[in-house]
Amino acid sequence: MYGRKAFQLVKELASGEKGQLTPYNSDLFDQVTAECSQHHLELQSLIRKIQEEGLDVQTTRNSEHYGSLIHHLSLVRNKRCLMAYVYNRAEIIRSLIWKVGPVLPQEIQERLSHTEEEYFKRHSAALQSYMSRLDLDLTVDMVPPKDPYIQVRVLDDIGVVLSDDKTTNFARHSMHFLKRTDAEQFISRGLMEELTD
Amino acid sequence: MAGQSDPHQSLFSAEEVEFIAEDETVEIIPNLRMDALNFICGDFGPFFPQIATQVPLWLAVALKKRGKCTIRPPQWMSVEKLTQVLEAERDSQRMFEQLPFHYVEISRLLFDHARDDIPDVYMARSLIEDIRDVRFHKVETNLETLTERAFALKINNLSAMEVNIVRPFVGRALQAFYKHDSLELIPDQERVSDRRPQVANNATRRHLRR
Amino acid sequence: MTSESASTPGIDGDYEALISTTDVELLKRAWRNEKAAPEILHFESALIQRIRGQIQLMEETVEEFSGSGIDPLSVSLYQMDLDRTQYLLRSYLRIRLQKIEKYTFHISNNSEVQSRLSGQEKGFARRCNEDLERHLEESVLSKLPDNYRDILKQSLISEENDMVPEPHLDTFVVCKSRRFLGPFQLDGSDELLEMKPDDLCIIHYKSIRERVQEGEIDLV
Amino acid sequence: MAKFYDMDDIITDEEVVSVVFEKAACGVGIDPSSETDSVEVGSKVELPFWLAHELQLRQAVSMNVPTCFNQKTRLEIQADSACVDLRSRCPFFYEFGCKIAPLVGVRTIGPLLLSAFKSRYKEVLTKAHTAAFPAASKHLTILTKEETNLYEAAQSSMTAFKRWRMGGPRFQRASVLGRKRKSTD
Repeated sequence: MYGRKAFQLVKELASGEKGQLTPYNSDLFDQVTAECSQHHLELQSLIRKIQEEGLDVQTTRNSEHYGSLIHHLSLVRNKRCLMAYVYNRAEIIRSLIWKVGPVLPQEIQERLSHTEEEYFKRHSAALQSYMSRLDLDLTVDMVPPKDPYIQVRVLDDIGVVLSDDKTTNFARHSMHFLKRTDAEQFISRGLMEELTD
Repeated sequence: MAGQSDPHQSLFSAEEVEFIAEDETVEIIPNLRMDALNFICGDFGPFFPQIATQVPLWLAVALKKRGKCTIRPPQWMSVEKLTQVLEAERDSQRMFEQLPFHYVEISRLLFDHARDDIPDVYMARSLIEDIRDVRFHKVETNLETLTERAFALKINNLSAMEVNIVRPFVGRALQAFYKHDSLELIPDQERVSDRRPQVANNATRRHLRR
Repeated sequence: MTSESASTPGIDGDYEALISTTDVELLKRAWRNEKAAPEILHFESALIQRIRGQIQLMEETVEEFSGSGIDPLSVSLYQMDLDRTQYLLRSYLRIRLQKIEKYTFHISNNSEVQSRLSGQEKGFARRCNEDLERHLEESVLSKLPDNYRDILKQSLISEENDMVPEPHLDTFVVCKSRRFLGPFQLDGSDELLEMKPDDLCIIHYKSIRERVQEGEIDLV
Repeated sequence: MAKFYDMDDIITDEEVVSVVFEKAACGVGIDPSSETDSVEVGSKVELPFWLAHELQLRQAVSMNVPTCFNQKTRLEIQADSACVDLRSRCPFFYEFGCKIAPLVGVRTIGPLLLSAFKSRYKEVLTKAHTAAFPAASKHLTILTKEETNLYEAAQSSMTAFKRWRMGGPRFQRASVLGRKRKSTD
């Protein structure tokens, strides 16, 4: 049936876990755009037929008209599915900036198309430029604050990091007392965990 | 992140509700001498040993954690008062407003950080739990009787945390009632067809709303 | 904002506001409204400017204190006050950004909504729109037949912009009235609602939209 | 169309309805019973709702009441609305019902949706807040998408509340990242 593949594309994305990105399905995507071109060809040939019969395309309601209408509607439907696929993925991609920061981990990057990677970069840049004009980092303080310092354990070798004016070596399994806002992004990227008493 | 709310759900996380409650004032008895604190959120102190003063809950907890004060639990947290409230809540189908809007958050913060300042802390704690359960059960029962399309629903006497727990569900449910109920108003076979689908769609939507 | 008041942080040109309602209190209200409203609200530009001034002053104070042997307890308490205000500010701006991201097409096609944004937000909205448009064009539209390449219209024969997602104003929200509100009509019905101060209510956002704007009702 | 990008709406529009063609159409492959590439007047064809709807607006087809809203199903649902498996009939039962009702002119669809929702939503609410997981999960399989959303909304706000009450870390690893490190927790 017309539009089936496009529907499957959307369905695939919708059945993924909420907020998670399924791998970009370029195969199916290309099949749908090919289908669009095919609809367009058939639509044009039906319209040509109407014209060849010397009829007015605007007012004629013959079987060619209804045939072309069906192709037109299928094209519109396919467009909606393709757009929704990319649009809803873009929404998830934007949310990544807030969740894991401007550098995507490999496991996520693998699921993006080339244009999606570009979009992610450009959007991160737009956000960065807004924040620097604002002179305020909005990617920290995601959770209401308690004490200014929290205790963390390092989960992965992070190495030496410069913060404020001192350097700290975050060796794996070491424990530190850090400024909440400094620790926050390490934790959301899975490099540290918060310890509570 | 645990305390971060979904930006598109119009919903506060429990941590955010707690954050709001932390601005409620409580009485503390400092055991130190400290100059007045001129905060962005207001001026507090000066502090003198053994002289009671009013501060926001977050400040009270911070001082308490550092061993610099005792907190005077609010009146409503006494076992006597809580017992009355529990009985009243059990006896009636209505919701009572004898507890403050932020009673869940305030009591939790005090139980966590100032247990040695609360007389009969175990009793008080279990009373609060019971009250919360009874009240929540009532909320549920009330929600179950929700059957009509409602344009507005008064929920006076619900506490902040209770509101927050039921909000996502009630919002959706009301929406569904509203939408399905509107369908009854659709006349039979009276639709005018239209050549342009977009316009027709709008006409349908207007109908549904009426 | 005067700098000589560094020794008395929190006290500045807006002292009178402190007596009744502090700016933090106002920010908290704006934050809650923004968080709960389905659409983007008017940017609280004067308030944000004042708050940022107070934050800056407090940052300077904390820095000065930590270097000058003032007791560490006070310093950390000042830091906590600062952190709480910073959080509110960041969260407020963040929610707005996320709404701008979500409704970028709606905003760029609606000058009334644009007028609710700050200058910097407008710039961000413009870039958001360009980036998303470009992304959709490269990924989808450029691969479609000519008559179907519009980003706002499904096809050439669409009469209006039929592809633009908008905020759902008929979302149910929880609100609290700040004063006595005589009977007012609810959107889409003949029913009237009356609210006493502190009345808590679940209601269609669009029914109280103007009242939130005017500060008669708070979203919670 | 405010819902242009709404994936649930797109999926709902894919529900199949049966139509009778009132105008002939040629050059299309939508009627599997036809040997040619055209559809004759009077042909009965199963179409996705998005196509059937638009064609009906232009009086090219007339739509039959879909199976999940026909007389027989309506009676079945009314008889036991709390326990009937709506998901297998139509995962977007309510949304589809709202779309179909004004088009097929069956007055009873509205009340049917309302009464089904009324009797089922109580169950959803109590299960979400109280039931132990295995017992609830069986109940879950008969829910429509919107009912599942309701269930999840109720459950997740309750879970979030309980997690807050227990205390613990306020910062956590982003959930978009894989779970591989969870095991070392």
